[in-house]
Amino acid sequence: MGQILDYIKSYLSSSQTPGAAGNMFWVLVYILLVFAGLSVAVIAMNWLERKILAHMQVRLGPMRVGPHGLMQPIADAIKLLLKEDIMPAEADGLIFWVAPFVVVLAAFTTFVVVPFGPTHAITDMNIGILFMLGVSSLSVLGIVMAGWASNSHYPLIGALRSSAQMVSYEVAMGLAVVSAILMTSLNAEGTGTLSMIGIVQAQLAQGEWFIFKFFPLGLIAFFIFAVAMVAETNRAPFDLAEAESELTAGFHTEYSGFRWSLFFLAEYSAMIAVSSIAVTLWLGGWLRPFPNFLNNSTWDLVFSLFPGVTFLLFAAMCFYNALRMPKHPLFRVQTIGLAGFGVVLGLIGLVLFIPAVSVRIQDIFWFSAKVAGFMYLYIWYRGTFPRYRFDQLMRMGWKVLLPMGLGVLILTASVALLQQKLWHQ
Amino acid sequence: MESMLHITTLHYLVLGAALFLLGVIGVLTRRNVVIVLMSIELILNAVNLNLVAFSRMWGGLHGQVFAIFVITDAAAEAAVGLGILIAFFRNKETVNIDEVNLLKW
Amino acid sequence: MVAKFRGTYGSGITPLTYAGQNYMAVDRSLIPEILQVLRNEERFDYCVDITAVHYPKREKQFDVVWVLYSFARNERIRVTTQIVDGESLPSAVPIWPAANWLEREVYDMFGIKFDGHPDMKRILLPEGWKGHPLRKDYGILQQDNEWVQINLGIESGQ
Amino acid sequence: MAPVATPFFFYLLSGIMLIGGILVITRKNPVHSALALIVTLLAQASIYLMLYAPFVAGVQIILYAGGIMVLFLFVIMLVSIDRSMRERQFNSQWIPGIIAATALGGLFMAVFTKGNDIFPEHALPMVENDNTQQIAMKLYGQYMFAFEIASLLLLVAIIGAVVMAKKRI
Amino acid sequence: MTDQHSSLSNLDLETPEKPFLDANELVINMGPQHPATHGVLRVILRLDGEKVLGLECVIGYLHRGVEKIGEHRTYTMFNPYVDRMDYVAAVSNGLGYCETVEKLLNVEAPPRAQHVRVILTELNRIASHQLWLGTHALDIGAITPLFYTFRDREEILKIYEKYCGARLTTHAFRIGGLQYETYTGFEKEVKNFLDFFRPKIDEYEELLTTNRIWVERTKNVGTISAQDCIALGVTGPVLRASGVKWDLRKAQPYANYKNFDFEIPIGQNGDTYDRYLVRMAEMRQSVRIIEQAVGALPEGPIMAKVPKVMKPAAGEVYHSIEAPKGELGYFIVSDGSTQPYRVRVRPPSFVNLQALDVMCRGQLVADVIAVIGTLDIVLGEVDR
Repeated sequence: MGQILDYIKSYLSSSQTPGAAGNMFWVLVYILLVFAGLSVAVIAMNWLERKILAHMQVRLGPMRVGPHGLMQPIADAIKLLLKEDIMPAEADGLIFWVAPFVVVLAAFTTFVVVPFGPTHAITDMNIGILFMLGVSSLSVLGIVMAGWASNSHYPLIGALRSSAQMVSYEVAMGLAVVSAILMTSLNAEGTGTLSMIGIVQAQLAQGEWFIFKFFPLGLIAFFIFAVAMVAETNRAPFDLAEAESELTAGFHTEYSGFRWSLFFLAEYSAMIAVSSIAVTLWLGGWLRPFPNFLNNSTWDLVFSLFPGVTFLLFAAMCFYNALRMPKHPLFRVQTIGLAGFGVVLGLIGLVLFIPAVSVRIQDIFWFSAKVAGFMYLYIWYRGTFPRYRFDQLMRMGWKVLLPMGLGVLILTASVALLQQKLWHQ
Repeated sequence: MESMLHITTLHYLVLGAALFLLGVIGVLTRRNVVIVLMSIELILNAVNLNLVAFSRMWGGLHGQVFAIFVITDAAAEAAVGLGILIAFFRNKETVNIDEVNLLKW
Repeated sequence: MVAKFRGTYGSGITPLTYAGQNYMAVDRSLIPEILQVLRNEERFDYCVDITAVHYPKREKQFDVVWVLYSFARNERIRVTTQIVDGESLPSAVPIWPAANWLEREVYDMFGIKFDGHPDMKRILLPEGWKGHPLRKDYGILQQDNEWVQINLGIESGQ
Repeated sequence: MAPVATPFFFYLLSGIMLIGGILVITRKNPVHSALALIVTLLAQASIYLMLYAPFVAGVQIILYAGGIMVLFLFVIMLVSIDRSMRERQFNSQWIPGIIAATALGGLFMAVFTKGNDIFPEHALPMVENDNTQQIAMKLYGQYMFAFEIASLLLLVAIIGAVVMAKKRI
Repeated sequence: MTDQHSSLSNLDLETPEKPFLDANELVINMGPQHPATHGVLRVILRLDGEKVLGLECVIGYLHRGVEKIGEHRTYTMFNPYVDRMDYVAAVSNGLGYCETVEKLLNVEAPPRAQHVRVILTELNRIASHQLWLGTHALDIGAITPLFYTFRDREEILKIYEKYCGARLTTHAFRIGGLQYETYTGFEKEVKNFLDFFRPKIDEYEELLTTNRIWVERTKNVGTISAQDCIALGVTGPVLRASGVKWDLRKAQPYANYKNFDFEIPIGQNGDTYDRYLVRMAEMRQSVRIIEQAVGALPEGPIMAKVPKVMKPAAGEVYHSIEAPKGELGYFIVSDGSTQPYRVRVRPPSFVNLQALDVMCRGQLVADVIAVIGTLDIVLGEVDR
């Protein structure tokens, strides 16, 4: 017993990720934590997307289930789980059955290497970013399987479209990623890294986020990635695969109930995953703003207050809205519920003020905040942009983003070489 | 039993040989061009496995570099092979390898 | 203009006026030529509408009406002709492509055939429907019950 | 990362690979074959990880499973497979084929049983941590010329594939 | 208007014979249950890959025999039926019908009625264009404009509801004028609406006009030349977007449109983008007309002297108005009885839909959806 406890405790003093330290217990804990956090994030994202989009479109969005529709995603989840799972008679049973799991697995597995903090990752792989791109590209297979197994025209066309789109944009995405990786090699040894944690540490060491590196080269690479990642996840304005005016729902037209919800889960996890890549590569990952510039203890204290303050703000919003609730007896439950939610958020905020907690949590907070910014962008795109046509999409991928990516790569390499030359002189 | 539990290079080589054989059988017996092409991929993978196993054995990286070249080659082969397949299918409306018996169609 | 036509074609053309609107009744035999002339020489380049009226008591049961408009003259003209049941008319599609669906609708609703139409079939009613509903002898509650029963699998569509 | 239970994973993965390989060459439906091949390739990627070749494993996943196999699936869906699925599955020379393959298998067995001793028992130590960097050094140093030729080959393949598959140029 | 009848342009109406079996040509059925066909339109597409070689529309799923019903109702009784044809522009339908019967009876609505008619019809044009804009943008993938336009269309419907109790199929006009006097505050509410609405048009335009994706999706899509438009009888904004400055409100003024000052917006290329711009400009012009009409609303009776039992003298009349979708014509034959002997409706959507084939040839499948949207058809009117 004591041995096991020692085994568990031994990791706490380590400065590595549990995977790298080889501590299986903590690997398990981290996997559970990441997946639980991911599920919560998807649920929150579901609610936020509907709410934000609704407010962009001058409507209210979900309002009935719980105060301000807060329970709506849970109600939806229950509905989806209880729904009949229909399989078309002519479908290819096994593949139809497996496809959603492939997509979900591909989307979830990428999180193995996502660095929420210098030690907050399940593991740190030498080929981190390569692994992430590779595994996320596997979801194409699930999509093609789903479209083909449905044995129906619209899913098949949707699947072909989305896989062609994903494969095409992967190229531009890869080029943008490579130009960011090139920047990691700008150190004394001259060797870069593919490890996700290593990339962020390189940004810390070089004192700037890669988005500002070699301005505007880093920015252009980031822009290419930001466009390609929307296309990768099949979201508006690149949601041709799910263009409801043309193809009803694309590759998951024939799916229902639980299996459909898996596609939904995978889509949102994939969005979070690619946003994590973007944050890691260009926006300094878990680093707080100005880690080198404002680095005395006062600023450390100020920035460590951010997580708690954010949650207190959320709590204040809840209380304010609870006060604004109609004073009718019918609304009493809703008002109490909203206030209760506010209390929970406030308590979380207060807990986050404890120094021991905030030190451990603030990396995760900054990372999540940056990812949340991308999530908002996703919703914003959806509210603003019409849909591209397929040939325009392909033209954009191959004739605009790819040459741009190549150009940025070559320029970055030249500038880096020049700098290296100067360095050694 | 001891040798079974201790994984040596030979284990990998046997696995590679088995894969290679499967690929050869597929190439020689199947009628569908697509499956023949996939069998060729199996063969290439068997070779890759050997290369990486040897690389591990000698502690160098030459084998791995070679495996990367083989993968590149496989990509080129797949692209051209499937291109030919599409052209063939468009003209003959079949993917049957027995009918690929004319140099000109 | 109508006077000029009268000079050329004689008694085949009768100019008429009702409620300030001019139209002309044209003999069936003159129709192909008149339409052609109206399009090419009088520049009635826009075929607004083609329709028909059924007079079951008359010997020549149908009035077919072409409503034409000239952009150049900002003028409308109506050409009507009388035909007997079963008689066909030359199609106006080569003259005005717009006549395509309009003639199909006339065929659908009245059973008047147009010769030379590229695709003379029913347009609003389904293929295989019996009867032409806008004829006066087709009752308002009448329908092709047989078709409904075969194709929709219900007793009646009403 | 220290390898855990190597024999177990080796046998598991090689079992998956062999079953996948058998499915590839026996399935009637090319889509099933392709999916079996993908499983095989992914298992092989894991074996690469066991052999301390993470970069090759990553390339295997991203290129083979994510790229080449998607291409295969695409083509299978473009050409209609209904007819070929109803037809005979083995070609006219399958008996000589099987015999040749068996002979090759015999040869392999002979070589491995005879040459068992030339392979050293224990693998040499190898550092995993900078595998990618080392491969990069090799690829852009010693094998620079081969690398350039490979890229030329890819270019030729792209043009060839486009010329072949395009209806009218 | 240059000389258009020297040649019929390059319209080939016959489907060309297929030279030989091409493995890549496929026939796809779209509709009648399809989210982008705006009702129950069924389109059979002949495709080469994603390129449209030709298409055929199958219509009639919503056929209710309005013309037959008209022969069995009195002139007054038939009035509400016409609202059910183009249900998003019910007021325009009513106006056309009432004016035609008034022509038959040889009466004219009093000036105040005319003014109110113009106000309501132009409001209806705005509402119709708003609905078009929302659904068209939705087809192309922009969701947000739909909600914006519906929010603003609501204000128009509120005015209708207050005026005649109905929101959609209003039956606002009677033969000879109006049944209801305007409610108190009508003018003020209409004026308020105009002030509210003017910035809203800018809001729609901000979302779409310079939106790159929107421009790419609509520019050079579904192009149709003026010549083809005229040959195919296409009217309304589609014709105007092709560069023909023709609007029945100006060409043959009805109601009292000749008293109002407005312009006919036209486009140059006849593509989907131009049609979008033309309709946006038309909304602005409608605002202008309403402004003038509300500002100079004359006092006086709202109903002309029409007999309780209408028995127009035997004869036939064709009258058409500029509905939001194009020329809406009524051809009514009277035999001197209380019921019309024959009512023929010349529906703009029906004739415009004919042009779909010409507009879609050589485009991609995704463009077919954009073109169906830009034609602005209402199946209730196509099928009647």
